[in-house]
Amino acid sequence: MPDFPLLTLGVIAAVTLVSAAVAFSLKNILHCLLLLVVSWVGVAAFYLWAGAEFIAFAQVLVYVGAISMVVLFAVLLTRQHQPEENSPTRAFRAWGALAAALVATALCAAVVATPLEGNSSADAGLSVRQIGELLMGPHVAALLIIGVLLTVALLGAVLLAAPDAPKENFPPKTKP
Amino acid sequence: MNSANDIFSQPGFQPVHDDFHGDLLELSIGPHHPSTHGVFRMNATLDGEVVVKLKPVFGYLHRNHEKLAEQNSYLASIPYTDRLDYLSSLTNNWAYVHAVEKLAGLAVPERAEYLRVILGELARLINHCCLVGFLLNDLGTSFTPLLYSLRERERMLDLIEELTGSRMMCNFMRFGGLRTDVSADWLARLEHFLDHQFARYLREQDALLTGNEILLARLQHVGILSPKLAVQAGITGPMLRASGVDYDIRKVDQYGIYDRFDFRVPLGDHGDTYDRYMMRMLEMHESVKIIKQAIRDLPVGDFLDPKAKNRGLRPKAGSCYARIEGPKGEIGFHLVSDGSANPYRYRVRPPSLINLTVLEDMCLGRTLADTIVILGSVDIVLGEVDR
Amino acid sequence: MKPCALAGFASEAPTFSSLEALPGDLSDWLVSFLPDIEWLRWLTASLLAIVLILTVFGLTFAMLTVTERKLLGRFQNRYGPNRVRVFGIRVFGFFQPFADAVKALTKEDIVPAAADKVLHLLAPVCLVAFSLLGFAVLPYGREMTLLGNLDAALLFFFAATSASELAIFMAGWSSRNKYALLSAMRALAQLISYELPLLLVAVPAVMLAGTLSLQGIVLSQADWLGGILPHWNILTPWGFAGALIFYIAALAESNRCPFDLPEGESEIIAGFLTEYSGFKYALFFMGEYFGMAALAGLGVTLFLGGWTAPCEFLQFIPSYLWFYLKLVAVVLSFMWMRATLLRLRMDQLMRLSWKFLVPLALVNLGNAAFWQFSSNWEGAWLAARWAISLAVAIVPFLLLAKTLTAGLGPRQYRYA
Amino acid sequence: MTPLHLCLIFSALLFSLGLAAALSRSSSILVLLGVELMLNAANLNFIAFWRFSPNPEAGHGVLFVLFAIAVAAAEAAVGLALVIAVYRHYRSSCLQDANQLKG
Repeated sequence: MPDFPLLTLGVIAAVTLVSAAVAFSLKNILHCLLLLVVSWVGVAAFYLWAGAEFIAFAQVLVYVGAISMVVLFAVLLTRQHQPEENSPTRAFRAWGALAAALVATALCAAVVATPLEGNSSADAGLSVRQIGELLMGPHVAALLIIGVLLTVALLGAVLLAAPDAPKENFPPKTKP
Repeated sequence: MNSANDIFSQPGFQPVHDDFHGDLLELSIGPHHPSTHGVFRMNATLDGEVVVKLKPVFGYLHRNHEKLAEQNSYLASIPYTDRLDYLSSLTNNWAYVHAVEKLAGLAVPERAEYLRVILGELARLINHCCLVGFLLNDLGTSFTPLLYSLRERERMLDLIEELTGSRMMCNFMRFGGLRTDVSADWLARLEHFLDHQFARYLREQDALLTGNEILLARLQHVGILSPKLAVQAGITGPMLRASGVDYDIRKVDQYGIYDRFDFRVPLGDHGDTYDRYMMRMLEMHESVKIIKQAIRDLPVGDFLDPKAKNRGLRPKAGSCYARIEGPKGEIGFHLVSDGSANPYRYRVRPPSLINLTVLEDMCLGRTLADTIVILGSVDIVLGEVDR
Repeated sequence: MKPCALAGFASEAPTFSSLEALPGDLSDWLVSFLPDIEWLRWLTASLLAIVLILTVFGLTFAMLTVTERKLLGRFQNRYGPNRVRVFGIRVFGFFQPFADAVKALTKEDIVPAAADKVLHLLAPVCLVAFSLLGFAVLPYGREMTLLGNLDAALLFFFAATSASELAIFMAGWSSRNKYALLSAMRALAQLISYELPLLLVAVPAVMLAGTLSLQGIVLSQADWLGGILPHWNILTPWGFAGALIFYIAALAESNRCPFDLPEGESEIIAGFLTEYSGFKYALFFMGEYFGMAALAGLGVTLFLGGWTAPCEFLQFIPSYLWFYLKLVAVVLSFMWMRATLLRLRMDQLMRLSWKFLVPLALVNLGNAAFWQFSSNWEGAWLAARWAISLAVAIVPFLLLAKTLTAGLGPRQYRYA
Repeated sequence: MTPLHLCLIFSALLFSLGLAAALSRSSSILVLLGVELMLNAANLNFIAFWRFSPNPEAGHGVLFVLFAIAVAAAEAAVGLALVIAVYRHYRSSCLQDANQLKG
């Protein structure tokens, strides 16, 4: 009888990796993004598999519900169709892919070479209440810092994306 | 760069570049858009959703009206005038017969004048009902106020159908009077309708919609038309009065017997869409008053001057321009006669077309949604714009 | 995840009427015919539950479409659809949805030549799928949830439904139509704006129940004062304010009037639906109704006491019926809104969310915290508790409403 | 190989994919998405280690991922704001075009 949890992991990993790989080889940036959403959902499925429900839903909420929307806005607000003169060459892309492949090999080799004792028997699971208590207890400082960070990031983003100067005499009036 | 967001590489999607605004989107609104009130098109250039350029395009409904009239006898043109502003054919008839009567020097019997006032104001009620309903529909009310307005319009159309035989293309006015007489029963029913059903409609409309916050937010300070521009562009009718210019041809010319009635002309202070909406609402109240006075004072007599010659009318050579206050503004006819049975030159001054010319000035800097509402508040009928 | 379905609950609620346990009993009975393999029985029971929910809500969807049309008709002083008859029987036109389905299925499916065909096809499917996901965690009745008593059910719900606007964006973008593109932009902006108040306003309910589990939130409201006055959240000041905010945000989230900007038919034709026809269009319709029903169900759970009966002596009516009744009532009120209100403009929509609903939701959070803090106040203090809480709910509302409608108001007109 | 090994290889591959995107694509948005994917891969590691750790009740991995997701959201917001600001300046979202420190 096949090992169900490992089979599930394999399926999740395959979906995540394939969608990410295809995403980054597509031309159309919208398709890239939508495939990446699939990949993000795959990561969330992994979290579920690992028993971290809360994190899985937070991942979907933040990545699918928020980040993808922001990216879509960025895509719509910038024109993606550009003249070709500055586009990177094939060699540039090949070098990038090669470097990534090297990193992948090194990482995988390191992982395989390391003896790891996984405590796979434990029925891991952290209830939401436990997470809440941890957040409000030992990790409250980090929580506050994250709160400040998010606020600052929001303000920074607004300032950065705002037009340089208020457009004067807008809207332009035609002479009556 | 290879990652082409290729929606913009489609021919129609090439954004217009403009140093001031950056990338703009050209959008053709109409002629089959649900809210252009007919086959009317606007070429809008949008920055996001804000209109930076708007070009009205008309002519899709051009029917050669003026040239046709020059090939016809004077009488034969009356049915064609029905098709100008097909929501209020009675005032079109009136304006045309008014012009011909002026050209040929015909007299109109007292009773006919009163009946013309009643029918003209009824046409105004029908028109304003429609306008208010369609304007609110443009605001996205999923038809509710429109259907309430149309219910009242249906009742008025029933009355008109009974009298003239046709609901919209009435063909009822004649040189020197009307085609038929009006029965006392009909008048009583009209009065009953005004006193009960229509009064209730106006009350409901005021209570339910006029103070609605969303309505206020959508209409107030939107599409402002300055009095100066309004006068310069030749705007007439409720749209001009919404900008605060006191100009009502019923008061200025006092054509017909309008000097005998007690009515007021509402004026707006802001010239925005809300004022234009309210002008129509308030004018409906005044029209009801006029109709009631006319019914009360209606004299007995001829409905058509027996001496008036409708068929084969040959006015003396000359020209004239006559106008009346239509529901949409000044509707005028310029007629030139060379003494023959056909007008030598026949020209309509349509209020819709001229009111439409300031559309871009009102829409610039507003969003697409506002543009639709502003167009709705101008009150156009394409039959009249294109002729 | 704990496998959990309708099966086996019959024995857990022995004190209630047999009607209450009927779905569980039925499921147990059906499953008992299967061989005694645990996962097979679990799978079958789960599938049965899913089929039951889909059938009930599928039929509800069908009936809601015709109900909406008939209700709109009545609101607008006309009859609405009343022509369809099957075998000569005409139940006030309530066979209309079946005729609609036949029509939608047989209609030509038009795909624009320039469209992104894959996304154009995927968009309606995604929408329906995402909006159905929300049903997995709603507590339909006592001990009745598809995914069991999920610990982070509320989070799951928001995670699942937040994706639905992505589907609308896909539809708008893939149609290669400028109106659809505008509508996609609007949909995105609207979602980002209204997700926040919706989430914020759900937090107090979570805070007072002390759990993210929707079943837990319902249970925290399952009590009566003197047997008649339920402990529903809506009957507290913060709960009432929260329910109002939730209602507005839910209208916006499900693209219903007065927030139906992405499909504002008088401005941008039909928005993202412009290039859709036939069955895909029907799927969008279905997705919209499912989303609406799911949000209404969440609102019922958070504020209207979920499946609990309004009075103690009314408990003989099964809990799932109560849930269903409340849900339908909320959905019908959505329809009423549609017949009544005008559509907002995009900037006004944003302003309403960021300058009105979000601050109010934050204040409401504080209000709920106060309510929890003062839960043991007695006598005169109890009156003070109500007074303070009401003031905290009402005063910011009035102040913000004033700034929101500044410069607007009925006018006096002069006459020449 | 234990399941933990598999999880780590999964995350290593995901990380490399993100890296490949960040290195070889020129659209700034895609580069940003690549970085996001790398962050996700790191989160994956945390969860994997948490899952197979001797005492998952401590929940450090979960909390770390929670914070990382929040930081990722902040990163995305600021990053995309930067993309838009750069686009405004250079009329291009291609990284090779934005090659001056001074506009």
